[in-house]
Amino acid sequence: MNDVTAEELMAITASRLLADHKVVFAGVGMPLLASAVARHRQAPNLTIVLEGGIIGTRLLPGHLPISTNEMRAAYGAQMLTDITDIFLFAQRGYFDYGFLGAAQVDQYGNINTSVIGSVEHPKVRLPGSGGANDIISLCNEIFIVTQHEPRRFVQQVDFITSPGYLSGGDSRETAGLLFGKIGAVVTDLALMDFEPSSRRMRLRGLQAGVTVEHVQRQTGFDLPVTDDLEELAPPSPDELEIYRTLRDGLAVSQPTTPDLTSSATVRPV
Amino acid sequence: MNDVTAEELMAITASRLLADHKVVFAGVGMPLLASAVARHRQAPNLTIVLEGGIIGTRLLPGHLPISTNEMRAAYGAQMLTDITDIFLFAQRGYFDYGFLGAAQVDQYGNINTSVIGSVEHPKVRLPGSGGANDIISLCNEIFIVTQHEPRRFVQQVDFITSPGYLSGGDSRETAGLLFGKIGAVVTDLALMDFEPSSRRMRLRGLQAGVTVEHVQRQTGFDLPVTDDLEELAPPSPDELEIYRTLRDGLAVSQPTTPDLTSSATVRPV
Amino acid sequence: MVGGTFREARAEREGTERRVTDKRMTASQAVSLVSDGDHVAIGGTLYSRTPMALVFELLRQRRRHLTLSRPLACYEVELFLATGAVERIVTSWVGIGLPWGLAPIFRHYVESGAVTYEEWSHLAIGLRYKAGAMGVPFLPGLSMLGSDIARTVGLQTVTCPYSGERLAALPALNPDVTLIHVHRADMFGNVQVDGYRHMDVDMARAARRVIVSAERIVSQEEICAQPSATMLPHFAVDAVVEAPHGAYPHECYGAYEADVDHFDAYVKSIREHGIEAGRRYVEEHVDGNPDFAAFLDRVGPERLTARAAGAEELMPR
Amino acid sequence: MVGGTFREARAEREGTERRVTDKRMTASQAVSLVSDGDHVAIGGTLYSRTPMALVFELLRQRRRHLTLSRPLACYEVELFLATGAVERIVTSWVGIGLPWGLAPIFRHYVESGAVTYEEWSHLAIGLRYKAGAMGVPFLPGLSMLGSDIARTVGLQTVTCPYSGERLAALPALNPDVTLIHVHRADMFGNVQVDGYRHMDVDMARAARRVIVSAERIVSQEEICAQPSATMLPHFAVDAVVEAPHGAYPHECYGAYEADVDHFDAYVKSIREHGIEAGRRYVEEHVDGNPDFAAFLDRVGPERLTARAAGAEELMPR
Repeated sequence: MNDVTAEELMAITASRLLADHKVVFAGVGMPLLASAVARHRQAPNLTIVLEGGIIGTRLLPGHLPISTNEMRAAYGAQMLTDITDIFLFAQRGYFDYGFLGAAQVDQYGNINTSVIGSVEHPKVRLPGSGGANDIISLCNEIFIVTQHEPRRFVQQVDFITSPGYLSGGDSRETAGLLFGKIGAVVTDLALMDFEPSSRRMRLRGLQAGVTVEHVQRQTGFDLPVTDDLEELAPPSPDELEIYRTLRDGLAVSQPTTPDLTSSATVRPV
Repeated sequence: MNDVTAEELMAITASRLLADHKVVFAGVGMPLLASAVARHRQAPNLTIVLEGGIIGTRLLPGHLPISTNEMRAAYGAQMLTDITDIFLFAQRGYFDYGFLGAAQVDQYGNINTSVIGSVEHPKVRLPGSGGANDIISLCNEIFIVTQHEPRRFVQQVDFITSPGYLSGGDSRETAGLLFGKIGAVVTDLALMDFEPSSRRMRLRGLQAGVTVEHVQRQTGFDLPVTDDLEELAPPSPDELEIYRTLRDGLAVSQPTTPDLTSSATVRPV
Repeated sequence: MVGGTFREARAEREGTERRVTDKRMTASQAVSLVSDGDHVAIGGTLYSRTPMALVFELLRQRRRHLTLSRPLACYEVELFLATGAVERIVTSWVGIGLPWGLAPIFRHYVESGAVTYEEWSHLAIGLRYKAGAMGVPFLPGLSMLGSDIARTVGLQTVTCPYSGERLAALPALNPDVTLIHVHRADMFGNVQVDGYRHMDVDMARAARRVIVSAERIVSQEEICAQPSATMLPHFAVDAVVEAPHGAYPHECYGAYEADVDHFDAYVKSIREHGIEAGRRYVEEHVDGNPDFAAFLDRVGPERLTARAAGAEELMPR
Repeated sequence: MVGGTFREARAEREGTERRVTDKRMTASQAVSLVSDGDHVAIGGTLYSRTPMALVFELLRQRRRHLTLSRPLACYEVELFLATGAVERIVTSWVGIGLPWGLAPIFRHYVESGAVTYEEWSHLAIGLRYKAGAMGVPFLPGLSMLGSDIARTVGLQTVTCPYSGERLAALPALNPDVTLIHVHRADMFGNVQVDGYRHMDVDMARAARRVIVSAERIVSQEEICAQPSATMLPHFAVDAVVEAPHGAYPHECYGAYEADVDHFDAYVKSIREHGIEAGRRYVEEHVDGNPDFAAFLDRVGPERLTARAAGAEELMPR
């Protein structure tokens, strides 16, 4: 397993969260790759939606898009519309999953992609929300995938670009965010979810060979451990082949005929 | 002129209100016919818009539409969209003219197409607003065309389906209708407009051979006469030919090349 | 005003399965998704792209206590009235068409108070569906204000927190079931239409359930060949019914014109025999045939072909 | 927040001539519609269908004190920053693209406080243009709430008068001039695009003036042959500029892919030489050519052809 990169580990672990026959609103990069892996494995009827106005993208192996607004992202789509329209589908409740990366995430699942330091006197001005604020506010269940580093997992983000559970408890609902829940955070070290009442992040699963202590050291806040802590299965050869073929462009058979494969959903949370 | 019908007289008189290079949001029936006549005469660059999602209809002579939502209404159009979208163009201020018929109109230009009697205990339940309420509320200038009968021209409509100047003065603006003005009312007897401060209807022009007294007898409220009362020119043979050809379907040359004809606008108000 | 809250509408939408599966079924199976008391939105407008195959099936199944909504309603509403299916009509206009005058069955039921006609402006109906489709409880607009239709329906206003302007607030309209007729659909429910879209998109996305009838069932590949023409994606559609000439006697853009002779005959009959003629129409044309295809057989291919030729003549070339 | 009231926007729109006339002109003539201090909205998104021929001309004409808005901004914003053209950026994201990391010129100007970055969510930008396009002062929405971006921009809320729910109120964004690039336009300004529409429709209909560049100028007959594909009607467009490859080095759906090598070279140069490299880019590629066609000549037909072939491979067939 030495040859599995952190990115492969994250994308493949995250891909297992996606059940068949669901609609996922995926950010570009790892979320999109993870969604594509799921579509080629346990979720052939997963519909991938991208904010560029794209519904049902299939992706051409070896020609992965760099953005959510380009022809490569639209390959094989069933419907092309505009950006605002996609977010309005989300606001209506059509999208089972919202799937995001994060530059900085805190114990309540709030994401910062705006600024390191203060917004008035920024140390680093980051690109900004893009669609992340809307995806996390509007989709039915949110998955976050990012590398596990102390500078990324902070007690409190410098700036809430995209609201998770805000300050925990019912503060998300109180703020007017009536819908959606933060389902899981996937990293190269672990799988986290949120305690149902305090809404604090907790450790749910460990990547193969990783210890609780190591995860805690890489996390900038105290991370409670659930009673049923599990070890996550390492990427299978099958998963790795799908991932690498998508990325590098050898032939992957497209799951064009839904409902013929009805493999049980692999869902570790 | 004995052979000119009341409908022909109204449509042709009304058609002269429309200047070249304007956009008219036309109701079906006489407003649409009048707009088509204008396009074939002084306003070859008039863009006719219909609520069925239709921009730039040309009409096929002899195949006039019965509704604003059918293929005949879409003939030759530059753009087909949806109904709500057309009204939103109006709400944004793109439509120079709104052009309507009326079952019942009062001294402030309010239109009733909902009910004779009270809405709780109707004597006759009429079809309702359709797009009339929106057209009169949202277009920049409104023209109304209808037959001149006492039962149609009433002091106060039983029910305000489509607001003109409401109770006069600034009551239209006060109600939140920030835009648009009622420009003229055209009938088989006369041309009316509205006094600028009281917003009451007044007599501006007479159809050929019609007296002020006759108009007043056919009007259910007192109709002041402007100082510069004019006699309206009877339909010209040219206008009648265009009208009848559109209706009955002999060849009318389509004004497909704009800006070649730049005949002066005939605009009696 | 009808309907639950927008929170309920959202919760229902979240809870709905979005299975990518073969959704083809008969009109009879599809229409069984409609329950007594439902709010049913009927796609198209007036006599354009009305889902008549589905409307006929709904008439056949004799649902009761329905609320019907549409942008502009045509004679189909009279058939629901005459058979006692409807309690409330939410639209901006009810008639048959300009040349046919007032709709007598409609007049009877509404004037007598037996059925409520909730009249909004045309744009108000559009914004109400759009609010429902956007997942918000209302949208602001600038019509309806100052009118008696605003007063009658209890229209509220809303103040812009930036400009202080007061605007009409159009409340979301979320139908229980929306019926639409389209040109093409694949078995999963990806649908495409040609020409104007009426209010079909918002009406469908506002709804709890969506039933689509289609002139043609096509492969998913045919849909994907023109993805910009797709009007609704599969996850917004619950049932797909194959129905060639499924809007007849109404028109279907580019495919066939409306059959105005059929309207003439209908109007002549109700002018002579009143409501009873509405019931007889349903008995003859709906109950008297096993399905919509059998109704079309009795209309006859000559008549259908002539309407198709009329449409062809009006298309851009 | 930028912009006048929605009443002003409406009054301007009413007062605008809607002449059906030949609106073809050079990019230079068209861009002279933009004044110092204007709010210019740039169509497309990130590196898709950006109106680069118009953007280059705007850079050449060295306007000052501009506000720029876009859904997602790419390196073109850095060029405006480096040449001192812009005071405020209104968007949801500024970068070059995922593989190229942060945008250093953008960082410099915003971190130093020289230029304001007004950050909204992606949907918020979309609803702001949509409110402007709909002629209302705001639209309600359900994102932005609870976030620090809401606090930073002074987002207000609005209460639904029916349900009592509190929603985000997104204020109308009415650009002074919107620039968009399309696949086809006729001389009157009827325009059509293929594929996704980004936010072009709302951005154009919200604006005071609209400048369109087009891959091809076509006859009105070609537009009317597919009226459902028309994205904007002539009366919403003020100027039409013929510009084949007019989005290069960005992509144009179905016509050509983006030239990522061009981005690579740009990023390498600014990583080495900072802001000065941004100015040099403008000197070399904009000022150094009489017009956009000359820039494309220097890019060379091989490179353009390769990008067209890449696009062809990705199209449905």
